[in-house]
Amino acid sequence: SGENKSPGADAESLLEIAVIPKGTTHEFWKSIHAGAQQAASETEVEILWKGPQKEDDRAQQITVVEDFISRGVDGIVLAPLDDRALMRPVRDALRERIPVVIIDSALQGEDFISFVATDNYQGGVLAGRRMGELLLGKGDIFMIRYQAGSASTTKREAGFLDTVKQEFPQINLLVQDQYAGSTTETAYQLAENLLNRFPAVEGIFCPNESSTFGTLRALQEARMAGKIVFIGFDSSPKLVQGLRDGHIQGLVLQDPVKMGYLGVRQMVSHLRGQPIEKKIDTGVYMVSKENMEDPQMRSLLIPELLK
Amino acid sequence: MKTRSKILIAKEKMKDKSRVQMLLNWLGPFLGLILVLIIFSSIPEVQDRFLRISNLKSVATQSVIVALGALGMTFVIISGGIDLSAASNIALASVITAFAINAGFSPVLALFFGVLTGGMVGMVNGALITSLRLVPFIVTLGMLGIARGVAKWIAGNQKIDAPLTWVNELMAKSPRPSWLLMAPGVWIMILFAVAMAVILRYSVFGRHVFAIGSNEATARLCGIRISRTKILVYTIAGLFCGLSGVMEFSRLTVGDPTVAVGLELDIIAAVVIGGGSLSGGAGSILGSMIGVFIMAFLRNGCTMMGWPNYIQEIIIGAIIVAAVALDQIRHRQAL
Amino acid sequence: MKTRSKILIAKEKMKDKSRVQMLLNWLGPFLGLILVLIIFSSIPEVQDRFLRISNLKSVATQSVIVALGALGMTFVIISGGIDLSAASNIALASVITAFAINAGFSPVLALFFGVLTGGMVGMVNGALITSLRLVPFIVTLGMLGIARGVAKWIAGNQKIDAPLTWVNELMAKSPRPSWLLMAPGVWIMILFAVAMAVILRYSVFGRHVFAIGSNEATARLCGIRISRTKILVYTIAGLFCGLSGVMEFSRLTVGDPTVAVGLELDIIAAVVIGGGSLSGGAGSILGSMIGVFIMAFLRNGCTMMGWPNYIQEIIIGAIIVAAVALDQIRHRQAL
Amino acid sequence: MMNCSPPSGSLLRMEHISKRFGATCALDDVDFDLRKGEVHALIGENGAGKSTLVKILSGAVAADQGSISLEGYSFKSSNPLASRKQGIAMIYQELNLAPHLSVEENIMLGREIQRLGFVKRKTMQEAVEKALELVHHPEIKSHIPVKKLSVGAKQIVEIARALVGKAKVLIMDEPTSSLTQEDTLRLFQVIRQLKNQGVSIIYISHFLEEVQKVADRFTVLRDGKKIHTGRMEEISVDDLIQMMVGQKFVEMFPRIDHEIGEVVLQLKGLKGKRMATKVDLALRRGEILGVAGLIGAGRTETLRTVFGLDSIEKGTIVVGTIETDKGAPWIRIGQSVGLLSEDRQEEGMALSLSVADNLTLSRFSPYKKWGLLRLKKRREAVEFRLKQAKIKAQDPEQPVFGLSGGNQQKVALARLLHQEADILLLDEPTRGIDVMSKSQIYEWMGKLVQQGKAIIFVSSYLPELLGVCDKIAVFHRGNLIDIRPVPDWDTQSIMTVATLGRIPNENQVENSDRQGKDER
Ligand SMILES: Nc1ncnc2c1ncn2[C@@H]1O[C@H](COP(=O)(O)OP(=O)(O)OP(=O)(O)O)[C@@H](O)[C@H]1O
Ligand SMILES: Nc1ncnc2c1ncn2[C@@H]1O[C@H](COP(=O)(O)OP(=O)(O)OP(=O)(O)O)[C@@H](O)[C@H]1O
Ligand SMILES: [Mg+2]
Ligand SMILES: [Mg+2]
Repeated sequence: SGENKSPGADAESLLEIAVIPKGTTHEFWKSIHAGAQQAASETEVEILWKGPQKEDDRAQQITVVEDFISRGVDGIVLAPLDDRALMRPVRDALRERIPVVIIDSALQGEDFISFVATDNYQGGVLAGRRMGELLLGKGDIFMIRYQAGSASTTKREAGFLDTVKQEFPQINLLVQDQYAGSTTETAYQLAENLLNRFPAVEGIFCPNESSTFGTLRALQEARMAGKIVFIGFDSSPKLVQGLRDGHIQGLVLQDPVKMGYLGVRQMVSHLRGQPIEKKIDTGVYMVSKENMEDPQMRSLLIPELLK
Repeated sequence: MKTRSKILIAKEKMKDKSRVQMLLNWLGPFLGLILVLIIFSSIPEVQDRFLRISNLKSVATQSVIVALGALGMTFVIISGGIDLSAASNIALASVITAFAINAGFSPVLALFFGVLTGGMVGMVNGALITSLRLVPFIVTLGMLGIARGVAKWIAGNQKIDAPLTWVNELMAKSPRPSWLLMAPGVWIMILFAVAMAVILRYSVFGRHVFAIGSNEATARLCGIRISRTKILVYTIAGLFCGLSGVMEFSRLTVGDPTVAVGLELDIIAAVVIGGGSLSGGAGSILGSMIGVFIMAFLRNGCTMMGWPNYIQEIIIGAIIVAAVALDQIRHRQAL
Repeated sequence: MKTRSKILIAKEKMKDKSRVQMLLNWLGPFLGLILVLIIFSSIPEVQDRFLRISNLKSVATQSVIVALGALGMTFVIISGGIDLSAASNIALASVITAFAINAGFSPVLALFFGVLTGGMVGMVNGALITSLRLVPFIVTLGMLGIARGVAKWIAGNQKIDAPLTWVNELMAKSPRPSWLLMAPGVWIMILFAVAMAVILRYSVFGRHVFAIGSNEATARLCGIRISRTKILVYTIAGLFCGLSGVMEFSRLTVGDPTVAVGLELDIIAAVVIGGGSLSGGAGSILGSMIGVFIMAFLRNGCTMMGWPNYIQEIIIGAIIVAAVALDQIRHRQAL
Repeated sequence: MMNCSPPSGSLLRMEHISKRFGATCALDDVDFDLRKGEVHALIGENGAGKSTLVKILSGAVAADQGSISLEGYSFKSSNPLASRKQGIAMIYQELNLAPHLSVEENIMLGREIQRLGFVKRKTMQEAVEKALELVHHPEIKSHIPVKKLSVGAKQIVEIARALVGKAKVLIMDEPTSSLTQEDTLRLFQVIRQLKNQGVSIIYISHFLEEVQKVADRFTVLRDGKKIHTGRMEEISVDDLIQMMVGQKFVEMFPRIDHEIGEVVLQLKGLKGKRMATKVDLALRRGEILGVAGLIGAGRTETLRTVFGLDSIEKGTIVVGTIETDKGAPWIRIGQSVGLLSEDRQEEGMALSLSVADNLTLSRFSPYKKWGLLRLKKRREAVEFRLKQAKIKAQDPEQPVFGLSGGNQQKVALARLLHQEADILLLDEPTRGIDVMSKSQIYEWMGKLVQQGKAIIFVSSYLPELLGVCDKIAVFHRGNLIDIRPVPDWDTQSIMTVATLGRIPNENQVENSDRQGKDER
């Protein structure tokens, strides 16, 4: 089953690389897709972009990996939903001599050729520091969690919590184990209900795009946006607008375009027999109203490729 | 003499009893809701906050989307059907509305398109169910996937950003002309609820819906045009989903194709909690609205309590069963 | 002479026709599945890969979880009920299994605990439905929340990592003793499918399940113990969810409380596609299994094609309707 | 309430039985006893409480008060299973079958012959075939689903079910309401056999001649109270009726003069989807056309095709002046045609809806104003109709399932009257209706045709056909064999045509005339 695996054996047919995100509808994954596409057009390979049908469903992601193995793609770039559950399908791929590059989140074991990701924990730490600084080290805050079982956001939440607890002991967490759920609407309702209960809150942190946006809407609706410190994660046009309006005091950004881009680049290099790096960190950044016009931050906030 | 006074006393007692009975009967449908309200109003931690006007307003606004969906679903369920595509339809309508506004249509037109899309999806449901004679479960399950897929397709798998217009004011908790007190969406919901309740109880169409759900063969025998009535029922359900989608867009200010996943179960649950029978022939608008508010207050109260989500899930699950069981016991006693 | 030969020819034709008819009848239930297989086998891009043994093995393994759930659900639906808690129950069982292995129990015991948990949840469903005389929709909707909440609670809102044991081999696509050819889980599924088909068709219990679903009042008047039978039905459904949960754990190698959200609709859909009637009295194990495979092959084919998810959603939605419509038309012709 | 030594011969004793449904008192301090090996008839008007009494015995309904003893032992029947274990079998008035299950599965339901939990199909099949043989209907195939059977065939299955078990007490609640005379006679043979085997039978029927022939003793109920128990030989039908209704009964078939006019409904070579062959038929204004035939003769199918419930395959229907080969119930109702279904449970009634809804379902127009119903006006109209038809209902808003079988049937009829149709298709309209009410229905029919309406009257009860019709058509295996004016028919000739499908020659008719007259 390895006939079309060796590079250059069949010059006519393009290399086929499956890129498997954790979901397909968040802005974050759109950026990864854009990066992957850029890499694909540069290196003249074909990418198959396909996530689990239900956002963040481990079992379905395993199914997608298996189905691409069945299809016999040349390589798989995978953002694993679970550092453990995806090990077996990745090993199955290896057995079929399909190389795997891991992006975004970690996978246990050594069955992949490269790991391209951000340090999510570090992202949480950045958010915690900004929160502490803006609140001058004291105040009542919420941390709204994303969804039970989601590894990357759990890390961000942990980074935030650890930082706040260690560096700003006078900050009081009113809420820290409420989950926003996977859609904007559920996040909106949660934030609304929480604000009704604790109208005197001074700071809020959300660990991903959908929860950030839902909370932003609730703040705007409650006429509290801009009056409290609100720190979110990831970017989308509405969030950029929020930042500009002063409704959001900070967004932790990753570089998803780069992540997607490098993930595919690494894979192609490997397939073409070129040397690759085993681990690449694409970095996290804190964007605020002050630095949002910096060219680098601008490109992170509004990835060109999305246009 | 003696017997006569006995009869009199018995009659007096009957009167008393019947007064209590009447009160209970009148309160009957509300029992579950009252239970939920009492529970949260008696927990010291939240009691002062729970019954505040502003919280009630929040709950009302949060309920609009499910409530509008439930209005149509009540008709569908009474007619013996089910509409699993409701939630997808809401998402599709919200995307269409955002898309239309973005494309430069006037907000009124956009709203109209959103509602119409919902209605069309519903009509297709109805047409497939009656023409292919398929069970509603299958047709609307298929439509669940199709509508969601189309929504994502149109939106390009993203949220559609649309400029703010007055449509977005529909679900503002603090409405612009402040004498409105509640979001316009809440008023719209109340208006439609009353209208649909009247239609269900007093219109010929409403009676036909009940008859079809109770016994389709009898309904046919009595000259009711089953196909036409059913298509109308699903179209109405679709139109309400469309309106609900517009409200969803209004609330989120973006058209989000992934919104409301799984909401169909909430909508159906609200109707069933409110006395709707999945085998048809029973249900009421008032009941469904109470069902909606039971669920909304439960969610609201649990969140305010700050309980972890898993506890919330457990408690909500338990109270749904308890509320319906209570209603059941009341009914049994009434017989 | 001439007429005679004509008659002979006519007779021959009749025979032919009846043979075709017989073939069609025999193939009947498989028509939908065949349709799906033909579609994907004729798309040049995947055709050579689609029908490969290794892909069939993948699909078989992927189907195990839904299939096991559908076995129990078939009984529930035939009895006129519904089990919305199936997917939550699967998640709970997977968490319990992982938890037990982590706690140092032997894999056999852990498996046993997982299945038992499922069975207990099912029994509680059945007991509530019969004792409180509530509709199954409400009870199992409540249980949907409760089981999911408990699963998250036990798992502490995280997935549970458990050391690898032979339990995890149950769903390995390339099983250890290679003469097994398919994952042990697939064999278990086949075994149970045959067993349950036999029970449904040939056992007294199976008949009673049909009778209850077809006409509960009649069943009661004929002296069938409704409560006992129903509790048994839900317990069986629960046990299969438990087993399915164990398989889910085996596949994921972790106990995940958030797994299988919304899977209950897939399971119910498989049963309904396979001819199960939500109003009870109709359904078969073979049909349900075909329903499971229709959905699994559809997903598999669409993924292999690399179509975007929204296209996949649309296509799956449309084909579900088409497959059932086909079946419907066949049935109508047979009448 | 112990009862240690029963009076001699008394197998079953019910004492001081009372039962209320809400405000309705269905039974009020009723005593009843049944001897070994007797046939005990239970008679009374619709809603008198007959079904309720026997349902208490079978465990389907729990009594509020009273005691039951069986063979001297106090016996509390809490559920059907307990009663069945005591050897009490029952044929319910409302057909009580699981539609998806086969004939065999239905008959053996709850008493499957099993080994290790698995059914012994063969053995059961034989038992079922034997039972069907006993009621002379071996042609009912034991493997077909019951929902495909006609109402008459279903009733046969129901009877067969009661026969397979070894019962001590067999309760039959209107077992012959959908049966033809032939089948009824066969049932009586079976009852006699059982009696000889020592089985005690409680027999409920509104056919008093039938009751008189088969029963040893009788008990009359009126408004939930026991009026009298006595020996059958010692009483006449007229006295029975007097006891039932508390007044003198005048005339069974009141003849009302009516004029027959032009053709209003014509079937031209009509063949429906489920009809065996083509049917030609004409119905005139002011005419009652009776239709006779055996079970499955195709009478119901013909009516359904005319009404548009089954699709037309060949031929046409002329309603008034409009000829058509298509139809749907709403079109027919628009043409002022109305149908009363023989199957009131599956098709005739929306059981969970109110009496008012059921009664007005086919015509809301009188109460409509701006698309909305004026419920008060409707309520008054319905109350009037209920009183007029002497329907025992507490309240127009009461769900129909709370009415007794006969009263449900009356609601179905009242709907047809309310619809004010010009052409009425009545399929077994008097099914389960008491003698007085029947006579009232015949009177209605007479008045309707007097007003220039036309009626097709399908019935399996020949005396009523002979009593009220102008013409009678006889079906045999889907074929319309013959139509003749009533004076040219008699019981015997109808039966001959219905069973053999041939028109007997004249002298045969005359010969059998006298025998035929006293069959029922
Ligand atoms: N389930 C019920 N709910 C309310 N009322 C009932 C119920 N069943 C019977 N009744 C009432 O009890 C009374 C007696 O009914 P029952 O069925 O015993 O009459 P019946 O003598 O069998 O009449 P029929 O000859 O019409 O069958 C009726 O007035 C009926 O309305
Ligand atoms: N004994 C039987 N076995 C199988 N099918 C039967 C039997 N009797 C009737 N049927 C079904 O009933 C249909 C014709 O019955 P139909 O109801 O038209 O007759 P009917 O004269 O009205 O008799 P009934 O008194 O039973 O209503 C047939 O097409 C057949 O499907
Ligand atoms: Mg009765
Ligand atoms: Mg008939």
